[in-house]
Amino acid sequence: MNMTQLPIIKDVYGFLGPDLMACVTGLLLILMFVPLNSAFLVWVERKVAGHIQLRPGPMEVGPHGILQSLIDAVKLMCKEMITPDLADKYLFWIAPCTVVIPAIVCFVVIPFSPIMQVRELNVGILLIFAFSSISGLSILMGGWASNNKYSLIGAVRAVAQSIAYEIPLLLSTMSVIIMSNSLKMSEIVAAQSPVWNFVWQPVAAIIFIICTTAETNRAPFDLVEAESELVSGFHTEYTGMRDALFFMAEYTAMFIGSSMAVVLFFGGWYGPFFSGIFWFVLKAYLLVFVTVWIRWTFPRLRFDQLMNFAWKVLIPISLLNLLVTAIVIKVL
Amino acid sequence: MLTIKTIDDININERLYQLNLGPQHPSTHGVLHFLLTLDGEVVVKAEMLIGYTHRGHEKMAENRIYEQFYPNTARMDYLSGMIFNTGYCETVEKLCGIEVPKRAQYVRVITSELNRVASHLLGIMDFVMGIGAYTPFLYGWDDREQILDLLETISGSRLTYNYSRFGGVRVDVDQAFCDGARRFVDRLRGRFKLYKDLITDNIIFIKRTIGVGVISKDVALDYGVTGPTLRGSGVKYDVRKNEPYSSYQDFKFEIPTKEEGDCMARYLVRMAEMEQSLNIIEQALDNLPEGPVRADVPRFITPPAGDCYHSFESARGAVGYYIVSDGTRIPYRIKVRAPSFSNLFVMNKILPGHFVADLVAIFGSIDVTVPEIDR
Amino acid sequence: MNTSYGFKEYVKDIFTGSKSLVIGMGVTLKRLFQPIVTVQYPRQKPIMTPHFRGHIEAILFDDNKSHHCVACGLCARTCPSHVIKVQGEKTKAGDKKYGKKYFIDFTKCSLCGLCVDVCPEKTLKFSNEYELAFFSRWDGVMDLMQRLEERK
Amino acid sequence: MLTEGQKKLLEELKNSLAKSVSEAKISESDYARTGYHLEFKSSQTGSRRVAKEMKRKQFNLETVTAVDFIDSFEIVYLYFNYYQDNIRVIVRIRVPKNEPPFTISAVYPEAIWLEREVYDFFGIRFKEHPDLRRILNPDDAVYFPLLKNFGKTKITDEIDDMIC
Repeated sequence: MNMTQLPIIKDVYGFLGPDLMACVTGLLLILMFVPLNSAFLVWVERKVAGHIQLRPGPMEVGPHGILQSLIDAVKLMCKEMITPDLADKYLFWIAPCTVVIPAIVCFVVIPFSPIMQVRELNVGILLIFAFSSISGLSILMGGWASNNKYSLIGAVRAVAQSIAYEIPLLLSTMSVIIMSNSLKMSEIVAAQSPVWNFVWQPVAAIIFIICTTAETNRAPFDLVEAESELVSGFHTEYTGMRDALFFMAEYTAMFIGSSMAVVLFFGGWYGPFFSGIFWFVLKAYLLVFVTVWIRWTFPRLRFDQLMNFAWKVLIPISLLNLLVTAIVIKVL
Repeated sequence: MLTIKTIDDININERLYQLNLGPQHPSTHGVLHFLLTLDGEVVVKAEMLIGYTHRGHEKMAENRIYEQFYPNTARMDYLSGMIFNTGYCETVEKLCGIEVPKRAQYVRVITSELNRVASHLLGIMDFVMGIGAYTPFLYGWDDREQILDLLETISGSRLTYNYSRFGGVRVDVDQAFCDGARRFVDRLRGRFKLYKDLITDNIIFIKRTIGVGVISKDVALDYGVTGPTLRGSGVKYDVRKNEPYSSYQDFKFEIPTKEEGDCMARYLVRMAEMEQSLNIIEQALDNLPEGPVRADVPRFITPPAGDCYHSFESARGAVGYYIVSDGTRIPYRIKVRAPSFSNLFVMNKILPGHFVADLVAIFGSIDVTVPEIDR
Repeated sequence: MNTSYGFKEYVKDIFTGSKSLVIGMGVTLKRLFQPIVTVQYPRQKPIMTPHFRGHIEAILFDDNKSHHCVACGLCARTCPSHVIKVQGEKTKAGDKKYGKKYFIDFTKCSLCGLCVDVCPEKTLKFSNEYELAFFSRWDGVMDLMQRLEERK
Repeated sequence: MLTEGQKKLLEELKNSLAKSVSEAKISESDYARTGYHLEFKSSQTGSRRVAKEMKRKQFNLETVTAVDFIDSFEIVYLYFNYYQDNIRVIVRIRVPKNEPPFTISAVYPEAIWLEREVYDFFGIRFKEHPDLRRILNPDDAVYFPLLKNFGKTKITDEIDDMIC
């Protein structure tokens, strides 16, 4: 049955037009997908960590503990949200709210398949970079407002880190954009129909993955919440659902970073036999698995080494890569 | 007009702030309190506040007979309880002039070395976890678990063994234990490659540890540092070689030393020491003499009046028991020289100028146990 | 940190570093597919070794179908935590004393095993029980003689 | 059992120690029984002079402790030389309860904490100590736990009588 034949929907449809209708349904889907996805990723993380460490991970709730993170979410919702006495109350309250905004907004432009994209923007990549920078702001707000020295150190580290790593991130993205000549997500994917960009741009891809790991504050770049130094960094003072929101934002950012990498380097929805969405989600989750795998293998860098790594290794290499790409494209 | 301030014009005290690292903090194993004065993230001054787990073992000793003080010794350093127990027994035996059967001495060596390996594994893995790698930590615990299982089969306990007794050991070892120990030696030898791949060669680990927390030879000697920390600074001192006790003179083993004195050197010394311990265990198992495991000692010991100092090597350094006896069943005074106490104090000297993140690494590489410091 | 850090070292560091990281990731990936080593405790129960030190227990001897305790009180005296109380009784005048009640406050016991060592009649042993959680502190106070009766 | 080097070093030590602290009593002791080779006894003075002498001879401070003999304290310093000959020297300084000795922390920095510990438990205020505060006990404690009369009540005396 065609949806538009129902009278009420027909009215709304006629009034708002097909475009906005798609936006509303898409946003609702995103709002459903974001928490479930992060719950699933928490479970994946714990499972992978467990099996790497030769233990089973969560096993109690549901088959192989798959419902564990949902139960955890229920527990977190029941917990009291403590605001420290000397904290800046408003900023302390706003920070976890703002941190989820980029997590939701960025999904709007991600092309899961040729048809499954909420909104096609011709500056899609720019939008994602712009909004994901907000998370740095909210981390700073949360850390500052907590009025805790550990939180403050964590927040300051977060800002320095996100500034440093955004440069090689953008530079490595730049070389792909030069190749595909567009900022539109779907066109970038379409440009790699026979051969993935990864084949032409392996260096940029590796730099991109390293930088997204750093941008999302994952180990070995998790200095923001380095638990052996800073207890838990910027969210030391957060409890209950506010803490969970930070977690949700982190895991969603991880997924967004992986999907970006899939779009830019790993051929988006292209793949044999199955539909586009299957391949896209599979590739994204594989990349998420790689970040989880990295986290449970390596030690953490020290802060000055982290900065050195960004400025002395990643930025020169990505600049060089960009230069070579530009020359090659010009010459060919 | 813009006046440019030089570094000297800035009042440094305005920029400093204090940070309480501990007493409850994930990386101060146990309850240790660092009061740090920081400039940004760089430590300017560090002060260690200890005593949160002070239980008054030395006072307790003055109110109980020699046998009753025995379980306390393992509670001081819970990670090398076997060594502490054995050392206490040896001190009292020295004081009373009790001759311990050869087999008991060998069994003590085997169990002590197993305990040392367990303690080193935990120390190294805690250090690595402080740097941020969580997985090697659990691999190390997997190996350590084998030792604990092994020691449980003879002593019946996993941490506070209470296995040695005055004049020998409580239970004789059986064939199953010897086989298990041999299996463990083979297993751990095979695992060193894993640790090399995962930790020693890792570029992040190398960058985090080389040149960090350098304890020079002179500083180490002045501050009374002992154990792997001292050997990491290039001093060849091991009580097992210098003053052999409990038949350590019968075994061939090396004292690994490193000249650098940084975190990496201490880590490598511990790794090499584990290999040497495995050698000792193997030799002791090969030459395990027959005979009784316990000398004939009275039920309650009454040492002659006098005093006695006995030094032995725990996993953290040279421990000393100084016992003053007044000829009764109750010791007049027992003083424990805790190696961690001196090893920790040296951090006062070397911390300034390092990052907070380095503090965790240095603290992990020195490997102290807080209950031993606090006693 | 290192002042003499030339371009050669810089390039070399990048390559050896990446190689070491890849090796490390290989190690963990291999472990990912290995069987787990932990014991799933409430479902799988470990078997205790014969020397396991639980709380103490009176031994049931075959010759008199009971324990050999003579209530000498050595165990009570040697206990570092003073948690043992023994009460003896004589069956009839002039007969040997035997232990009627033997209380141990297990919550304060430090499991040193000195009482087992010191017992002249060798009537004490360690039990093999390890699930020793109680709902109240008084549940930790147990009468060994009564437990012996129950075991008979 | 003593090697040649040990004998030589012991002789040297005896001479130099006797020279620096004239009123002291120096005697060799049975290492196998007591764990130290040389015993140095003095009343009241000489801790710093001995420490300097020991430092010159490349000895290391193992520990500093005190024993409370009701009427006086005995401060015990243990020195050990592991560079060459494995000689352990025990230095006992008898001091009256009201007259503490000088600190040796200027010679051996390790002694800063060790003497703090001795102060913490015995109330011996080392003269010229740079940082004499409580270390293991609470900062506001008013007692010195390892004094023999601390915590003695009728009941503890009875228990002592019972177990002795």
